[in-house]
Amino acid sequence: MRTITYREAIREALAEEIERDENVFLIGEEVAQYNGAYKVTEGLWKKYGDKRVIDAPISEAGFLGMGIGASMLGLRPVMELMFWSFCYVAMDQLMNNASSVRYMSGGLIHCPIVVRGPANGGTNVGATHSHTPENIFANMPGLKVVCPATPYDAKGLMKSAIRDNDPVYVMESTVLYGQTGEVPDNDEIEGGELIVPLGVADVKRQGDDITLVAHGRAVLTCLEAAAILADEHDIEAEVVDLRSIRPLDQDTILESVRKTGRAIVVEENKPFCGIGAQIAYLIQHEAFDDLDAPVLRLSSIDAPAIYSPPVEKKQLPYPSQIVDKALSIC
Amino acid sequence: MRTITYREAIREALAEEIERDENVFLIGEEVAQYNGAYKVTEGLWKKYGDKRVIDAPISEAGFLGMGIGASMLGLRPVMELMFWSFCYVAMDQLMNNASSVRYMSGGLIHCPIVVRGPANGGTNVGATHSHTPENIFANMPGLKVVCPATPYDAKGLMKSAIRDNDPVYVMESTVLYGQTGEVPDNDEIEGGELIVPLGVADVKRQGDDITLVAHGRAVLTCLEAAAILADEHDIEAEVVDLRSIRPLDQDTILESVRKTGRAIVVEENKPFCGIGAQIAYLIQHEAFDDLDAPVLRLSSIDAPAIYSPPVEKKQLPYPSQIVDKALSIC
Amino acid sequence: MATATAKSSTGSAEFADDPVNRDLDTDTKIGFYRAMVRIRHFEQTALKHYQQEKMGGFLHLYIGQEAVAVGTISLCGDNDHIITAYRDHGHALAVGMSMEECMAELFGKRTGCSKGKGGSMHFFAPDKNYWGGHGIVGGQTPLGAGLAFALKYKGLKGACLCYLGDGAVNQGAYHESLNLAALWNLPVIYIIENNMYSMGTSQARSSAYPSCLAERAEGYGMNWDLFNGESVYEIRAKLKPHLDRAHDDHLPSILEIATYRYYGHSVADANAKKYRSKEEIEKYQNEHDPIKVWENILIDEGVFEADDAKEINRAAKDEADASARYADNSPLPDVSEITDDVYYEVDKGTEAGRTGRHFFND
Amino acid sequence: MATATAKSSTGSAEFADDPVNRDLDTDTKIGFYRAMVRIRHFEQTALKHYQQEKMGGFLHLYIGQEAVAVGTISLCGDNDHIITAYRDHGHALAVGMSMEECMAELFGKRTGCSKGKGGSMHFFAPDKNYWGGHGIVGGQTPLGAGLAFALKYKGLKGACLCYLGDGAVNQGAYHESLNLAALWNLPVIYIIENNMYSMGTSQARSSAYPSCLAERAEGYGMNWDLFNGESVYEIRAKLKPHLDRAHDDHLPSILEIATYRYYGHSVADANAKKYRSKEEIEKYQNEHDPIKVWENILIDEGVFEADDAKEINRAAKDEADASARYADNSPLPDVSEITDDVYYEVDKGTEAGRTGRHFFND
Ligand SMILES: Cc1ncc(C[n+]2csc(CCOP(=O)(O)OP(=O)(O)O)c2C)c(N)n1
Ligand SMILES: Cc1ncc(C[n+]2csc(CCOP(=O)(O)OP(=O)(O)O)c2C)c(N)n1
Ligand SMILES: [Mg+2]
Ligand SMILES: [Mg+2]
Repeated sequence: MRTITYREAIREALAEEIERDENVFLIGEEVAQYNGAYKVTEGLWKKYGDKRVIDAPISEAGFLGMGIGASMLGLRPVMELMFWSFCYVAMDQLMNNASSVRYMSGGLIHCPIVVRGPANGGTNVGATHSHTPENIFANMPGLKVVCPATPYDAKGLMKSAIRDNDPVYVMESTVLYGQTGEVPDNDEIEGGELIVPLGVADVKRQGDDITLVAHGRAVLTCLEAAAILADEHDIEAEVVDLRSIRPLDQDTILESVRKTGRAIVVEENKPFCGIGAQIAYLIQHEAFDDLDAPVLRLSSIDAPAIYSPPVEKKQLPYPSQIVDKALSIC
Repeated sequence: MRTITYREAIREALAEEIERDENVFLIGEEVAQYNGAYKVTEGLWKKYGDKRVIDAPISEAGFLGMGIGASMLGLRPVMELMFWSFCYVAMDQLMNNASSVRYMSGGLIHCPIVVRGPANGGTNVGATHSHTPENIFANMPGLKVVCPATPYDAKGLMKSAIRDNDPVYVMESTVLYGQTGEVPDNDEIEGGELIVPLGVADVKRQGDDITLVAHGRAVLTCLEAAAILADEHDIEAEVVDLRSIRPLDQDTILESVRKTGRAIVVEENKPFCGIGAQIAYLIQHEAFDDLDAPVLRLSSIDAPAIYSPPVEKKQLPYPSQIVDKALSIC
Repeated sequence: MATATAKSSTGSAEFADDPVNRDLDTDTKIGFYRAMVRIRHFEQTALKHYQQEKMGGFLHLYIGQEAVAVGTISLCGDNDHIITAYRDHGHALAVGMSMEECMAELFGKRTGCSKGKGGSMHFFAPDKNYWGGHGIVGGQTPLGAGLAFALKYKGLKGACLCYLGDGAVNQGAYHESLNLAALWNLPVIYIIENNMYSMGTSQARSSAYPSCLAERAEGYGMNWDLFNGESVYEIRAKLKPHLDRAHDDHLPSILEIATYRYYGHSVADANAKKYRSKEEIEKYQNEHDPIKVWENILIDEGVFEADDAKEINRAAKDEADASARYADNSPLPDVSEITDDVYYEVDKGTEAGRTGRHFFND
Repeated sequence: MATATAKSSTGSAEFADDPVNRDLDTDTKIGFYRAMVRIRHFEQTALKHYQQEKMGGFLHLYIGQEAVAVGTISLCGDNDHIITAYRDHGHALAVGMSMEECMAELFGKRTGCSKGKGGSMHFFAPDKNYWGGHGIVGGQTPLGAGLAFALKYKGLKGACLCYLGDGAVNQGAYHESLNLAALWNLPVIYIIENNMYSMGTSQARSSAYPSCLAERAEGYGMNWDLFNGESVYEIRAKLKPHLDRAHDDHLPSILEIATYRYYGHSVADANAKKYRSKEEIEKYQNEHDPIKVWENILIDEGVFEADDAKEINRAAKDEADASARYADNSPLPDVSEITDDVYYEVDKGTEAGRTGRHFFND
């Protein structure tokens, strides 16, 4: 199989979907002529032109709302937020119009949009640029939230997101853009296309002793921790990558926890009402009698993102913390 | 003691704080000449004039941001959102500037603002007007979130919020505005003022069999359910009113659960990553061995708020649902 | 760029000869009358039932502004689309929605246009190019630009009429929409229905402006106009060139139409008579009422007689009453239907709708 | 209302005789030179250390725009306040912040002006009336209105200078701020530092406008001006009447100042030479560089000689180097300090800070 970057994987998904469906177009700040602030859309404007790849002014409420309106008439905009952190200036469009126009119209209107961009800390860009709003959007029924951790998933999930007829918010990571991974060529795949459905978690590592549940970059952190646990402590951790936050693959989580009896939810989200809280609630609710210990979680340290580069590293979960937590209940 | 409405209780708090501190002023849409969309500020403009009670254009990002800027220079704006549902058009000001200006300045700048207004469903105003964003704001470190359930608490918490030197978001309820309750006259109180500190929960009903944790109007629903449980099922429920979501009085919750061994978190919040998830996580984490059953929760039905008046009643938690849940684990 | 005169009750006649008006046939002219009258009776009937607690939430009445929706929408063709704010009953009936589906929506019934899920602020009829009904002030303005964008993207010759209030012009999303519309030449016409108040706040207390609100268009190099909204003739005449430019050259515009609402901001607005004088309201009703203005024009022109007008009113009232009976007799949505219409994929039972958990009740 | 000429490299001299300039003493004039030179050397030194990975995140250089911060802030008195966006080093030094605290902030050190918590985009010095340093485009514009509001509320004679970029004018919050400022007469002066690009997007590709961006002020009945930002004299002369009106009558303005940035949008902007031609950049550097322009003026006036200028440059470079050593040798914040500076009440150990749980680590 080929090895490509997470960035390239997303780009392939975008290009394939632009070619497949004439209603698909990309819009966002600097996505066209500049090739994208993080080069995800590199080359696409050159290839597909002004109609399909559009540079927007710094007017997130304006152009995201515009995309929502256009989607009501059948277009399928894929809209880049240069950072998901900028969602707050467009929050009404994202939280009200996109989520509820279908509901408030009794199902008459659909909103097949994708909003995508990076949502992560860890790059020293400070409090206002390091938000991870997956919990906020997943709280709102009508929305779907996806957080791919690998190039394979990034490509497959993006294609599903674009074909989905509901609003899907894809949260990528600037830290992951350069990571490489195996992604099959289309002609290696049955059906000729890489599709990863929303709502299906992926067990990224098998293990019997403890379950680590994560999404996005935290999945890689968990895999590192799992390697240490196995090597140094003879503990086999199973790593469940949620991939999509809503819809959520609850069954895969529970199956794992029923086997291991222990769980830690690891996230780069802030802790209060974060994804970890929700998953922990679910696990104790659905698998109370299978639990040998309380469900633990590890989130980013509960403060706005600090700038100081060496210190910010410690604000986000790192492997030895997971190891310590695991040892405390294994 | 006097009996006054929740609305009057808030109004008293506002008036007292305007009189106490010349830096306190009110601003919001229709708060002055119109006396407030829900009459909370009735009479205040007449009494305190243009300087202290200000009508704003429909520019939430503008006037809330303006208040934040003014607070940096020492003013103490109390800003009304006609509905908290309109926070999304001002979300960047509320989530970035208010929460993080202190942090990003290394503690040099303070932001002593209060943003207040109703945040509730149940009045048939549909999806866009029925948001309960307490979980969203409490997720962000730097912010404080308060949800009073009674006139007494509404007055006391509002005064604490205005004196607090951090941004405090007070979420009231249009359903509660007309509810009455006992609120002492100032001359009945030692110190001459009613102050309810943030971060202190209130056990609104004692009981040994099960703990019901709630905030805002759900507290009243729990009290009704507790009465039914006692009358009809001989179950004594303890009702813990969180009052403030962040800071959170974890000790009072845990003390209760350690006694009862069972807990249901009841909220009008949406379930995914809502307050219920966070409290349930906390309880199972801190009191795992004291639990005789999984922590349950009851949230509003997971869809945008429906309009249809008789049906919306059923979208929000009601007493018999709590009773049924309680019976399932007692 | 604009004629800055408004509220001139006499000006109407001069527009009768405008090319867009002069060839109107009798049926069409009477049709405009009927359309306005139907809006008024629909709302008066709704109000009565609101007071009888047959509905809840807000009820923002359009009464007094009828000529704006009827006049502007009368020029719309197959590829012209409509979107507005929460004061949306007038536009809904003007695009051809039935009183029954609208009234049933107000009653919160399953037979409502939005199955009782949207209520007064959220009427929709995509099949009639009507995209609602939106509750957040200014929130519909980027959607309007988006409808226009989609028309242009698809190569259709059409425009979007996007209505907003005089108070809504101070929302950030509107400003962003104006810049996008002007920058990209999107065929959207923003129509400010200036009824002089946003709730209890007069225009002068909420907006800073040079001569009028539409003039802010200048800052984006956009076309604009300001005119009186009491006469269907004038509205049509003044809209036409902007609609043509939108159709032919994808040019956006802002049109500010002076109008007035007779009732409070919404039915719950107990102050409706405090922030405006009784005289102000009565002057409007007596001298500028769009239905009376049109009725007089039609009588003057000999198109119909006073009795015909009465008959049309009676029929509209009957229709409204019947719609209320229909609404009253319709079933409520079932509680189990609360989670329908949230996700397309779940509703349609697609593979994507069956994969993973979508709802978290429990 | 405005002189719509910009980028005229010759116009500078005529402003030397303006009342605001004509009595400037030698030290003050040299002080302006030193201030600009210090900004440039500070940033060049920062850039070097950025490339050596002594810092992370963004680094938006102000080089090329120095006269704007120095010229405008030179007119500020005790009750005038400053707030800007993320391209904030120039304003920080111009208000009197030390290179050490600024450089240490870039290095993420505890001795930084924000204790290493804010980084390049978040310099603050409330004691010098400097309110940052804000990362969200346009997000500072309501704060600027708020500072002005507070001045007026307190009865102080002062103004807020609120800077933003040419790309920021299309944010909704800015529009809302303009309306508030004009409606309530808030003494805020919005200064658009128009460097012709928002990242890689030229003004023409991001904004629709009549003659310029400041002209949008007309839509709010506000004063405005457009002028060249390469000469300190011109900037001072053109700002003065607006500052006076803010001080005397609480009147807001928009001033658009034509300028240019030499480097990329931020250091990470690999495209900096793709969306602009080499010629464009060089023409600017050769003909319009604000430091050279001012140096030439001072030499022409006989205020100093070329050698003095060199000496000032050398001293600034030394100061910058020393600040980098200081920064390098300073301690990092401790991990335990991550949760400091979140809540005032917790930091100060007040009763409110000790009641209830504030942090949820675990
Ligand atoms: C963002 C937002 N802020 C406030 C409101 C509450 N609100 C609803 S209508 C309204 C007044 C709007 O006035 P205008 O735009 O003039 O329209 P009109 O009601 O006169 O038709 C207000 C303040 C809202 N729905 N959305
Ligand atoms: C709301 C928001 N959207 C996007 C960005 C990313 N961004 C940062 S600076 C910038 C360009 C701003 O250009 P301009 O206003 O001209 O200022 P300049 O950088 O030229 O000083 C962009 C798009 C942001 N920080 N905030
Ligand atoms: Mg109005
Ligand atoms: Mg710029």
